Amino acid sequence: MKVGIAYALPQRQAWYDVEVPDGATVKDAIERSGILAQFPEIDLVQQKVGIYGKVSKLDAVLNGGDRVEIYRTITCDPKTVPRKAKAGEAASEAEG
Amino acid sequence: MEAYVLLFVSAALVNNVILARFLGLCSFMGVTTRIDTAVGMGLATTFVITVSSMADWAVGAYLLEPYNLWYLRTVTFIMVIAAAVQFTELTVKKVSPPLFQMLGIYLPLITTNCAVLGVAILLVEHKMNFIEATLFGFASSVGYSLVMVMMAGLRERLALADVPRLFAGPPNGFIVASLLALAFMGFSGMTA
Amino acid sequence: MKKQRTFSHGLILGAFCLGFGIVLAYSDHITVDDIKAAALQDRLNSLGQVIPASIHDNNLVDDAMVMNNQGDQEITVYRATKDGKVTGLAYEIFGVGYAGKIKLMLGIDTEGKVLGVRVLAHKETPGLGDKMEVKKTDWILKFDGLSLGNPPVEKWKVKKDGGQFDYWAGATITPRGIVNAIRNGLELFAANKEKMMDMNAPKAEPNKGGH
Amino acid sequence: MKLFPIRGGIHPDYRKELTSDKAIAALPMPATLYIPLQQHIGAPAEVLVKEGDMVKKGQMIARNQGTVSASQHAPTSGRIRAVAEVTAPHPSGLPQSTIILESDGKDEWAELPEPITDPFAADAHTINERVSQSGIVGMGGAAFPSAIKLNLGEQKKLDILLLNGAECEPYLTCDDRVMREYPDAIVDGARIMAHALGTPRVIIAIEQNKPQAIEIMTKAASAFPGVEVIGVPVQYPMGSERHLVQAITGRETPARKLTADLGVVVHNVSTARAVHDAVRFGRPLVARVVTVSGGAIREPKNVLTPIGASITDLVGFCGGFAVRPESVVNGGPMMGQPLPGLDAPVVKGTSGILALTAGEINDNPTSACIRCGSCITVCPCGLSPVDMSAFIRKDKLEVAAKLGVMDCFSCGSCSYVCPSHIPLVHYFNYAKGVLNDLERERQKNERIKTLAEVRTIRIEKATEAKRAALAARKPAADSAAPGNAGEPKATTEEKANA
Amino acid sequence: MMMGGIVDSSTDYSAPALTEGIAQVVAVEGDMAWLVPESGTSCGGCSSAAACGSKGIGTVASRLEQRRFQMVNDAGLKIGERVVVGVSENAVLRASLIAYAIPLATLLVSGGMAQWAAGHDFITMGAMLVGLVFGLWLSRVRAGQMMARGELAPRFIRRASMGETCNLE
Amino acid sequence: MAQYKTIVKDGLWENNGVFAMLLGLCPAMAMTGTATNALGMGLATAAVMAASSMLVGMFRNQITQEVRIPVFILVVASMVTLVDLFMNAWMHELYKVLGMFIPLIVSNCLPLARLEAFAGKNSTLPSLMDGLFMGLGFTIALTMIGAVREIVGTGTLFADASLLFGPAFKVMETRLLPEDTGILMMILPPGGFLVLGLLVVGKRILDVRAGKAIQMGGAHSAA
Amino acid sequence: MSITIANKSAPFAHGVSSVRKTMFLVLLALTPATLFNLYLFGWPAIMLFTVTVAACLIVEAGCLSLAGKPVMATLADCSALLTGWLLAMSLPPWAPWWLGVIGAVFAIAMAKHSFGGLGQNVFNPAMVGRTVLLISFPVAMTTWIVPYPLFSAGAPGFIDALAITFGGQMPDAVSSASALGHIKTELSRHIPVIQSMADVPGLTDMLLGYRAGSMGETSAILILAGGLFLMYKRIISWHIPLSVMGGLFVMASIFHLVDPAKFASGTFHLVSGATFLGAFFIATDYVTSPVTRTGQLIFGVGCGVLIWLIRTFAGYPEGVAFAVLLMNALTPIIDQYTRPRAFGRNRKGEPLPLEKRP
Amino acid sequence: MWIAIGSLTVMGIVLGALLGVAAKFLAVKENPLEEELKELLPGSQCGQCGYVGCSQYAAALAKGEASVTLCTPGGKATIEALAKKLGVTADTSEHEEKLPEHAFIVEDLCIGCTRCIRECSTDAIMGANKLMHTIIVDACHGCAKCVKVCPTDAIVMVPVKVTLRNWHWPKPNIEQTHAEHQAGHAH
Repeated sequence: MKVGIAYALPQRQAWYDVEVPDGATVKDAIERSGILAQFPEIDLVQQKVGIYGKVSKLDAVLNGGDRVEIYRTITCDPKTVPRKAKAGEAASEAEG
Repeated sequence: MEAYVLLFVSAALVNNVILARFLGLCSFMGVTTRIDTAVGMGLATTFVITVSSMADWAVGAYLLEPYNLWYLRTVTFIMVIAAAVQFTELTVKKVSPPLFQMLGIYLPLITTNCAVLGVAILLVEHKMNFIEATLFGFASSVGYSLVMVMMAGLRERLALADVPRLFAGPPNGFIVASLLALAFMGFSGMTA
Repeated sequence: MKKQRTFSHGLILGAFCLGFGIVLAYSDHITVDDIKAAALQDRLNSLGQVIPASIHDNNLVDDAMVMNNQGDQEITVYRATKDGKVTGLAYEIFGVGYAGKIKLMLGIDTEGKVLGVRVLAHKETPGLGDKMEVKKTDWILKFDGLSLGNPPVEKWKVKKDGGQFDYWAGATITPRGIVNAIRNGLELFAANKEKMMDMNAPKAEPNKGGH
Repeated sequence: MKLFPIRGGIHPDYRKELTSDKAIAALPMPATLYIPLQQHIGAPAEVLVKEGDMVKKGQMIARNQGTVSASQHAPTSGRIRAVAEVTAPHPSGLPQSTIILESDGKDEWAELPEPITDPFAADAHTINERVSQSGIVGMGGAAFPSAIKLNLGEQKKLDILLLNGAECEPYLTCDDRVMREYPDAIVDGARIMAHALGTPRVIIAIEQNKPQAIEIMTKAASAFPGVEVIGVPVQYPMGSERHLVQAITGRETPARKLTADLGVVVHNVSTARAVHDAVRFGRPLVARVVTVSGGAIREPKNVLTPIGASITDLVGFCGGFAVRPESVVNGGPMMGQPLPGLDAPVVKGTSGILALTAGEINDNPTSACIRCGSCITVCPCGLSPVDMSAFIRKDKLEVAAKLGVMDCFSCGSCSYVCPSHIPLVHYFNYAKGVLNDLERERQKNERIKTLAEVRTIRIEKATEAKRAALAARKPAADSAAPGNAGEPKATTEEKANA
Repeated sequence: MMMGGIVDSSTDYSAPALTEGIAQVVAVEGDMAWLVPESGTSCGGCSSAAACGSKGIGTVASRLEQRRFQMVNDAGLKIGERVVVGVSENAVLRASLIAYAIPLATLLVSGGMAQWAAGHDFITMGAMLVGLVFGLWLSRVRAGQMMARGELAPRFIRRASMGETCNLE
Repeated sequence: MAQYKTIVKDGLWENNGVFAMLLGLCPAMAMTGTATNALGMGLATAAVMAASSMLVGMFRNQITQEVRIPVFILVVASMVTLVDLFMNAWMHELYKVLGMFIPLIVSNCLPLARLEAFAGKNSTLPSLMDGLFMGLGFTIALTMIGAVREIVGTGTLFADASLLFGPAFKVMETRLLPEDTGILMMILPPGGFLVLGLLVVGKRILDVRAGKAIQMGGAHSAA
Repeated sequence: MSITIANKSAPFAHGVSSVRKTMFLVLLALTPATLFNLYLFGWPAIMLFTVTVAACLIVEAGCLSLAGKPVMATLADCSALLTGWLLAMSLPPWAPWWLGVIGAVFAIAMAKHSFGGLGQNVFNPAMVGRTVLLISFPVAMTTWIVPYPLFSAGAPGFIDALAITFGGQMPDAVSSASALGHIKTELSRHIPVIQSMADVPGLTDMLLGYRAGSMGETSAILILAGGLFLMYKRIISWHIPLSVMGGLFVMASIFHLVDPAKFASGTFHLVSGATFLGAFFIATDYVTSPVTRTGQLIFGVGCGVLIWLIRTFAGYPEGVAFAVLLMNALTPIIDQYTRPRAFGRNRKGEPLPLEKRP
Repeated sequence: MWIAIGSLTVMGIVLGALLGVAAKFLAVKENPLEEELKELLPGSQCGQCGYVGCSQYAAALAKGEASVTLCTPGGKATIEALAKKLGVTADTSEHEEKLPEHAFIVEDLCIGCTRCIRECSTDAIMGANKLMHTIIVDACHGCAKCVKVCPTDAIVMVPVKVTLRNWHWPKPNIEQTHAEHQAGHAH
């Protein structure tokens, strides 16, 4: 089955398709993709991984078509970040 | 034989439907932006004119003349033409739907092409016999197609020219037509 | 349902045709006499230019006959009579011009003398080859009174060809064609004088020609 | 040997005498070298060094990455100052990733791979590997990684290795000089390549305006029966791969096919020499001969230049500018690229640096096309530049594409002859760029559409699954509130975030 | 150095013929499928429709009617499926030659021959009618032949993938 | 009332059938060798247009979509026949000149286009007005073309007007240039195209002066 | 060191050709024939020539300034000069001045600038000018005179010339028919060509130019020399001239063989009228003739055949101008269907098949 | 007279019937216009046109209720295609071809709220709750919907960068060359 592997830096992103056997785990897919060689800085112990925006474990079993994502942590403190003006917020709230 | 050659040359070149008789100018100005479109229109018109001039002749000879109904010629001819176009439309469709799909759009334009009616009226005015009428219809439409294709070629070229803004579009088309008519003046006197 | 629609199209169109058919037929009915009269008047006008009114008392169109000319074309010969005697003839003659046939009406008296010639139709270039129209120049009037013997046959040519007739600048073909046509017309008369003057010959239908 | 005519072409003013009789001079090692990561067609190389590293001459400092790529080596020994963005030798003047190397003045060789003592006994793979390791690219100007072309023998049955010594561009004499000074190295390199490719014949084609080169090369080749030297007519662009093949074999390479499909592989003579060096001595490609010429150069000559030397250094070595040049060109005057400045480095594909005066360029203002048809007569590709440029001018690029603008290889013959001085090639380059953009955009749009559909399907499936789960749960707990159960979990998360 | 602008181009712009287009199956009748093309017409000739007073004829709906075409349904297409079809470039020219020139030629030739042989108007007319019918038959045959070769009518190339869009120009 | 004002303005100049919409070109070329012929032809067309527009406006609810075009053609053809008959009967001299072209009013695009665009959608009176003023605008255009061609070509203006319309029109006949000095080409086919082209340019210049955008192409803007 | 911004793509070399140089060489090639003719027809011809060329230049300048283009720079390309020159050479030498001026207006304003100026026109401007004049002023345009060389007895002096050119006082006695016109007129009186040929100048006179005709018609040999000079200079190729003359000669010869009484011989057609001028200087006009060699051959043969057709059957005795205009109208189509085959592709544009290698 | 009326009427009926037959022959079962229009739209359902998605916009277009110029991601090409399909003339002058853009996340402002991820119709944003979000440029088509929903203004639109890979020669400007040269002569 085919799954996607993605890692992204602001200036450079990688999103590969890899063929993995049924029942493969997130870790299997990451290793098979060779993405670690491209981005030596990836540290799977520290960095969280997930599938389509949902954090998951490294040994989670994959389904066909999944995109395995390797995340980075946020750099700011969410409490101090200035928010959009109220009106904008309301609008986006309504849309969401 | 020579008479037929002369009739042909006269109808196709010397008294060209478009350039000398000023018939079919709408399609001449409208459908000549691309060569293949002009060819398509030309061939369709050739077919319709030839067929309808035969039919018109027959209507004239067997209906209008015996019953002295010449005053109805305009009405009857235009209806015969409409029928001829409709006939062509259906036949082409029957013969090959893909052909129809490709050429269908030209046919409705032909009904209101004054070249078709003009040729019919002309062959009545000249009191032609059946053979002459057929040949005249055919030759006229060949002349029509020829000029359509020439014009299309010229306009394809001129689409790339830096025509002054005031002249761009129709005025330029008219000037080209004028020069084309000028060139065709060279044929004048060929049948005398 | 489809069939019905098909049928209704026919009916609508048919109804319009019927309506217009009636209107047109009626219009024809009310105009037909005037059109005939106009056509007749037209003919008389052109005949009047080549046959002076003074020499006849008949209706020229009534006493017409049909015969063939040298080129085997059917022409109508109009005859002027005074007191039952033929005083003049008029018929169409054809010349070859620069841009095609030139149709003229020739009027002659019983001796074969030209009473008048007028151009009926031509395709010559306006401003150049149309100087034979009486509106433009009086060139065509110079034929009045001439006949086959006057000038002699060999002088029935344009000056350029050694004849006696003027031609106008830039065009020789047109006058040459007209001179030839008139000469031929006179020769036709010379050859068929009896037949043309025979009032007992079958008469042409007065309103034939022109729809 | 019978030669075959090629279509069109021109006879420009060659001006090769400026440099052809001067021996190759070596450029003193500059203090700083700029080695771009991409000096070739394909993917850029991957950096192996970092700031402060000490490297030796010939040491690999960037590795080829992917199939079409080439590695880079240190042209001299020294210290890596930085890996930074530096102006590329490219008309855009855009920067690219470049390794900056400060020479330590010792020019010490690194430990090189073992020479292959008997290359003719070695298998093709070994030779290709060596060529690939040595970072050799086509040195005629196109800079296509040579190892890939040497691999063609595996896929196709090849008859001829054609060594291109035509050097049809005016001014350029670097290949001429290399042939005259290193004939044996070239012949040897060619034989090694032929061996790797499995071609029985080697033909070295040289334009007849280089009689000495022909003579010397003939002599060098005479010892080897499979190697022939052929003088080809002086006709620009004889050096174009496809045309040279046609002139030699009479066969026309079909569009979108390679000369290799006809059994002919073409390499440049200087490439052959580089292969010789790599195979016999293990030396990677770290320097090349560059013709520095043009009316604005005080002392035109051929210079052996380390890769990465800045053009300023090179021009300085040749006495600087005698007059202010109208244009400085990287490559020949016909197909070279204008340089935005002199800071850019010499790269592996730099065959010449020309500083041309206005008189040499003879550029006049453009006037209207008079449809003389000269461009059609001279076009070696049988195209109609007159029509193509007219369509491009009116932004009808698709028609120009139909007429074959993508088949144009920008040889410049049409622009050269155009009496109205219409920048025809510029039009075609523009059109090719836009058409490529469109192609890219089309590919991207298709991808995006698929992505959107994939996402829709995924979300539908998820909703479906949720509904199914709910339905399964419902009988079990039929007192659950029906309305709220289906609400996505994300909403709660979001609320938590806010 | 030619570094920029290398695109893995799958399009051979200069190659003639088959312009691809996408069509949708709107009906299946026996072994024939009816399709409606999704892109604009190739002729662009309707610009004069307004000029000639037949404006109504050129409206969107009616033009769509006319652009419906039929294709042998070898691929087992179903209603609603989208397929990629190819149309030969100079098809209009060829098509009009077949549809009009052939019947016209046979009509004139047979008429001419009859006139020369018999010299009677009625016989000539009859011969022309026969010639016309023969020509129509002939053009039907020709059209069939060319259609089979895909030179004339759009022919089925493949089913369109989900993301495939029509090539607009 | 404003509606009628627009109709009049559009018909006579703004949206002129010949200069702006480029319709009805055949008679605009063929019958404009002299201003007199042009005037005659224009008036005949105007009559046909007014009558047929009125009729279609009257019967627009009875005409179904499918038979629209044939009925329109039929209406125009009938009106043309009427004009043909009446002119033949009562204006015979004019008929002799225009005769061949009267039937061609049928396939003149202008009447049909107006039926299609206006009369088919409006009631009797506005339709009549539209037909009439479009027709008069057409007459004006034709007369202008004819006048230019006649003046430049032969040096006269409204020659033979008295012959065609009656002796009262003798006053219109003028000679502006001496005999035989015109540029003959103007009254020949090439002149027709040329003059029409130049007049369209002229209208554009006036439009530009009036601060309007150039109307690039009437019905076929692609050109 | 700052150098010019790279705003222009390669090549950075250019041949010596330029539009001005091309036009200049054509003018140079025309000069001998022109000088000879000016001598042959004396002062009136010189005046008409000057007026026509000047009118062309003035109209060009006017059109350029109306179009907002640089006037002097464009005038310097000599194209208007060449048009005027060719137009003057196609007029009867003693024609009145206004003929030249009207011709110039139509040639430059109508045929050239309404399309956007140099290179954009589709019809040959000089021939448009001539044709407009011919159909508008048939009398003036077909009034030929026998040569009155400058300073010879009976030749008009400067003052007489003023009267002829500007006063419209054409002496009556001197007019004469051109050879083609003469044969045409005679034929229409059913006088066989062989007989009427007796009245036209002999072959040598025709070649040398001592005969009535327009400036460009006479002196075939000098025109020929000019044409050969252009070929030598590679301004024109042999394709158009040879095919024009070939088409004309072959048609004329075939029909002459069939019926010598009705059809003049091929040689006569070649040396009479404006055949040489048309073949070498008019049909070869870059802008309005096809760009490919094959196209040029088709164009040339078409011109040749049409010249013969028009001379033989149509109303006008000389058909070069009409033939050229008619073929001009076909040029775009010829161009489209004679594009060269692209390298590595067949005529349709498909990539060539890969041949089986031995 | 009766013949006249009769023959005309018969002709009318026959022609009308013919037309009816033709109309029957050519009848279409459905109007596929909406589908066709939908295919011309980018299909990213971004909603910038003011309709819920591409299908709704297509439906509005087919009914003639919407202007063809509303689709921002589609750019000029889409507008022209729609205009061509519908036989209308679109004024594209106001819709100047924008340089292609993509979204970019300013990392110092991203709080990992995942709102943008849910908004993105092409999965071009990668990230998870309270983890860094990043735009995958290759998958972003610049609809800017994410910009609207970001609570912290962390997402901005930036033009697609010109690099050596996608740079190409600009269109030659002949007029300019000409003028420059003249200026050159003046010196």
